Amino acid sequence: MGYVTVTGGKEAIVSANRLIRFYRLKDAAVPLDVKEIQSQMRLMIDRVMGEGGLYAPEYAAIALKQAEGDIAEAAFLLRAYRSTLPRSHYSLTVEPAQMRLIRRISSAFKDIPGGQMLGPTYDYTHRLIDFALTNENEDDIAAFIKDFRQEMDDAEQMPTFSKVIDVLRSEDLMDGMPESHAEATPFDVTMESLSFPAPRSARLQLLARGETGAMVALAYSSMRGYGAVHPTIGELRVGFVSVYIPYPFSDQAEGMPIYIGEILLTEVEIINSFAENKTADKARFSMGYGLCFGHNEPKAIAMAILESSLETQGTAPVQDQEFVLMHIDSVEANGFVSHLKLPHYVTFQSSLDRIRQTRNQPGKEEIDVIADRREV
Amino acid sequence: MESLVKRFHLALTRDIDVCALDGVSFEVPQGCFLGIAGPSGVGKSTILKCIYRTYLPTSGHVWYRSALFGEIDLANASERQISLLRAQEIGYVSQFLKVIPRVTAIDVVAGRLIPFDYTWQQARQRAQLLLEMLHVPKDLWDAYPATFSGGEQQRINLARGFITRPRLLLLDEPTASLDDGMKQHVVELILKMKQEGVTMVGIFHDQDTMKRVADSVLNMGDVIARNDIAKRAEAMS
Amino acid sequence: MLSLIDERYNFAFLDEGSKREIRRKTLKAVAIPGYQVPFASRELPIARGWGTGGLQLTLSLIGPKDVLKVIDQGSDDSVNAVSIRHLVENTAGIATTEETGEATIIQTRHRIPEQPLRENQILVFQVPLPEPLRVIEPREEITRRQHAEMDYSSMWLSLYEDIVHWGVVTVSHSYPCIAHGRYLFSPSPIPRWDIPKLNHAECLYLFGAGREKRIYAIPPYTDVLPLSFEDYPFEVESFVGRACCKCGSSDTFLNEIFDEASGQKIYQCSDTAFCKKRQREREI
Amino acid sequence: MMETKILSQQETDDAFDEHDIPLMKVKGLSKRYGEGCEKCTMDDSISRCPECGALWACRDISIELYPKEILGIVGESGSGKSTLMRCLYFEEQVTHGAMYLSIFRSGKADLFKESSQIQRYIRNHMMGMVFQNPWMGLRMHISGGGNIAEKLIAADMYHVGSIRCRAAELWRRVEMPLERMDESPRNFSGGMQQRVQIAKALANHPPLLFLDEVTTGLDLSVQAKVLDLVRQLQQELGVAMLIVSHDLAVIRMLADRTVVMKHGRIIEEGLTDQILEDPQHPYTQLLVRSLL
Repeated sequence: MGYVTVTGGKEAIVSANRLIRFYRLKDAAVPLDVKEIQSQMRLMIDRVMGEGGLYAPEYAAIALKQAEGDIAEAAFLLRAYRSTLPRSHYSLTVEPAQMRLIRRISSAFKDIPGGQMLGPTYDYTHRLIDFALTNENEDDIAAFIKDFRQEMDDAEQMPTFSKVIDVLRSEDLMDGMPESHAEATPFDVTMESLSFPAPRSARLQLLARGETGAMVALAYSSMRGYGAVHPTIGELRVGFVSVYIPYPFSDQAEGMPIYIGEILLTEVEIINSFAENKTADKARFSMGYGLCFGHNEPKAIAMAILESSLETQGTAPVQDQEFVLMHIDSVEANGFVSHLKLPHYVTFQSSLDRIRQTRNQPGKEEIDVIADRREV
Repeated sequence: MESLVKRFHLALTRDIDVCALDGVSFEVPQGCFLGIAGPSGVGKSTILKCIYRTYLPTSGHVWYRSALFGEIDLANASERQISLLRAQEIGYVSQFLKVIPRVTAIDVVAGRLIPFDYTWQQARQRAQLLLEMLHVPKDLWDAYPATFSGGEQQRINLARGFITRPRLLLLDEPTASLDDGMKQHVVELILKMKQEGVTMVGIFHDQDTMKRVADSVLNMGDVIARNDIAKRAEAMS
Repeated sequence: MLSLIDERYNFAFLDEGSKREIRRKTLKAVAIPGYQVPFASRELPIARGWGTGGLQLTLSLIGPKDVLKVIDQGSDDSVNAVSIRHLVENTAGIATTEETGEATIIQTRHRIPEQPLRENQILVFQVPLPEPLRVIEPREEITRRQHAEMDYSSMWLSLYEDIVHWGVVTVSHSYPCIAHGRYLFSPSPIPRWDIPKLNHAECLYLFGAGREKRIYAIPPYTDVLPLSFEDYPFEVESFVGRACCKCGSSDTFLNEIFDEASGQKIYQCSDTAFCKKRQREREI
Repeated sequence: MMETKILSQQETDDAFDEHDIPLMKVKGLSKRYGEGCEKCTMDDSISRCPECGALWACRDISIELYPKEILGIVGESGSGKSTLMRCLYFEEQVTHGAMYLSIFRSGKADLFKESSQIQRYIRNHMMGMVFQNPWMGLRMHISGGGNIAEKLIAADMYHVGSIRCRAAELWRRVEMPLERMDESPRNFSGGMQQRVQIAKALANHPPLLFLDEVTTGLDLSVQAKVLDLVRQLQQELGVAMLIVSHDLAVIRMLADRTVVMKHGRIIEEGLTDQILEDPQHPYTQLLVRSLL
């Protein structure tokens, strides 16, 4: 009598909650410091914020601690928290061209204005487990950080550079944004219900909140042949941008916008083969755009690929808006897949009734006989 | 028929104008047979095709007193009108049988009755009578006419033309491939239809047949000569 | 479980703006029976796919005086029902009940209570897949057009193919129905047993799909007809010769349970509140 | 035959209209792909506007189809004939023009202006269509019989036994082996797929049938059989048909009247034997020449 015994109401749930806590802490020497999670699990925090759709590094750290490191669960906690917050303001459009960069590369050119800037990346590390990390101690850390800061002070810190794409634009080699994309007011997927075909602003928002792994898998499928996009990265930049809101106390734009802080973003601009761009009057490259919270390069690249893929026509899965946009959301996908754990015994009882009924039914030959008789 | 002109303008390799008929006029009273005579190439068949509208007349009129529409100019009637007239009151029997492939002889004939709301069974019964009358051997009825001899095909063609009892029947050398006995037989059928009031315009290659059936004869040689004289006179004045 | 009766959270969790939007969409849904009204579904502290659509309707509709009943598979004691009831209690502090007759709002998953509902009651369904045509056509753009044109022949055809192949319609639950002679809708995964209760009911039925972001409704006294061919009438589940082992009812939807002790199949009401009431009435 | 009391052309037209009303009337139908511009329709010899690049698949097409009549539309690929047919079947939205059916609201309603729900009703109850590509006209994942059933259901038949009877009757009529009725059309040969399409198209007794290149791509012997079937059905059922083909041989065998299209326009129309024996337009002459 499976579920019936488990139910027992509140007690079962209370004890499940206590068990989670027990399993989280049973072997803990010291509780995890939320600040340490925030500072040392940087990329995980960034994923959680991106998929949770809320830029709140500290809350992301708490969520990760609470979820025992499950990124989907942590992103879900942020989302649920997010929906209790009123939407007070829309910020002004951030300006990634003014980004204080920590990393910036282009694979389209050997040299770019301002130069390639590798920044913090695992791209060229050898993936060898560093067993020394087992014994990393506070003195080592302090010494390393002190030295590094000294070097950094000598070098110019966090520069801003103009966009690589702008070089191509000045030669009229890039396609502009189609007229139909110039929406006066962007769609807000968190406040309005979406219908298809979705406007571009909605598509970009859904991609920006999408689940990294799902998006990478879909983008990969496009590059392998189930789609049309295999781009060159015009520019990938990671850095801080300032966020402003309009002066809130007057309808007239008399007040200066108000600075409310700085967020870390990853931005990718990809250049697609001009042959795919059949609508232009002359050959031009078209661009794909990816932008997400934090430092998350695979997601930003995948977003740019998917975004441009959705601009093309064809039968590949990644050319189908509904297929891509309806299935990349971490909270929705995880929720629905896990709902299968809920009891389904009533519907299953109903299915049992049908299968038994089917066994008792005449086959179609008999139906034909009946039909033939009717004909006569 | 009033001053009928038929010119073919061909524009395939270079533009060519071919004047097949140049101002032909005649009248046929109801229930009469007009024969058209003349050497080959003078446009005898062209006249029939212009009446039947397989050819589009270039100018002139073909006045016809129809049962469906009253007096109507066949040269300018709509295609729909011509379609209906062909189905119901104007028949055309040519030298050659042009039928749809893979249709049996009896159905080629019977098919003409379908627009008259006959069932296929009724239509085939009528067709049988006619095929018998024209001495088409019974074993050919269910065969495909494409395999028939010239004479057999011609009889199928005649049966097709006669079965609907048209008001106007156009005959283009309908006896060309028939032996004398059969020819006699066909002539009798034509005379019988004439008696029943069918108006006919026809071309026969042999004078005897023509004499037996035609009430009057339009000699194309004379027409052309007359037109030439008229033109010359016009040019002189 | 966290206690959410907390200054940081609004009454019934959702902010008033969101509730107003959901209520507006609900009114539209009531005005067009069976038509799926899109709404901007909010994230909730329970997972998408676990009843967030129904919960958003419930949270938007309840006031301090409402009495809530939550069931899952017909049972008040099912874990998910308990979890949802708890969340509403914690965020709204309203009274809850297991008595069908006492509730003003009942949120349900997979069942309609056996006891007929009255005019002043609302039944809120949790809907996983609101689009009845989705099983045949995956694209929303197309299914919306099919609804607009009332083009339901593909659904009929799938039932026809079922009959030709199996001799019966094999759709067990979520049986497609037509509301008010116009819109095809999914009654949510309720068994066919409950379908007749949708037709000309006294109460209001509301359907919420959180993940799919749709609300639809069957207002009181609305025609609801399951799709069925003239010569293959709609059939509910058969429990001929069976009765509940607890209350003895033979006119309710029964769960089939394998009794380990006796090695026998036994049957039990899926509507636990109704079963208890019967037991009391029959003084078992 | 000259008489004084002849009717004027106008009067004969009127008298004629009273008795013989077209089943379908299409007036000034144009279909443009692209934005279009002022200079768009100027040049007859091209269908793509050199100014704005818009494609005029059909331009100012007017046709009439009478009950029980077969009208052929002939032209090379790209002449707009298939687009025209898709427009008439409401599969494409027209840019300009009107369409009337005598059996719908007494022929007074422009069908292109009706809602898509009404258009679907008309398509389901009054029209049938046989596509060049069976994948367009058939659902390959359901049985052949199911395909016919779909059309019957769409025309409001909700009795499984009757549906199966009618489907079997049609199946036999198009000379398909009955034991293969529950098979997917995917397994069938091209000729058989066209037979199933024809059965499906005729299922709801439509007075109007559209046939789009029904024999293209089939073997010659199979083509002949499919054409025979179409002709027989037309004679038996008296369905009015619009037949699109690039092949004059098909048109010659089936059509009473023929329309010749080029660059989206009608360049010539006439009785089929007249089109074949006395073509007026140089392009038609070329077509006919290549047939011989």
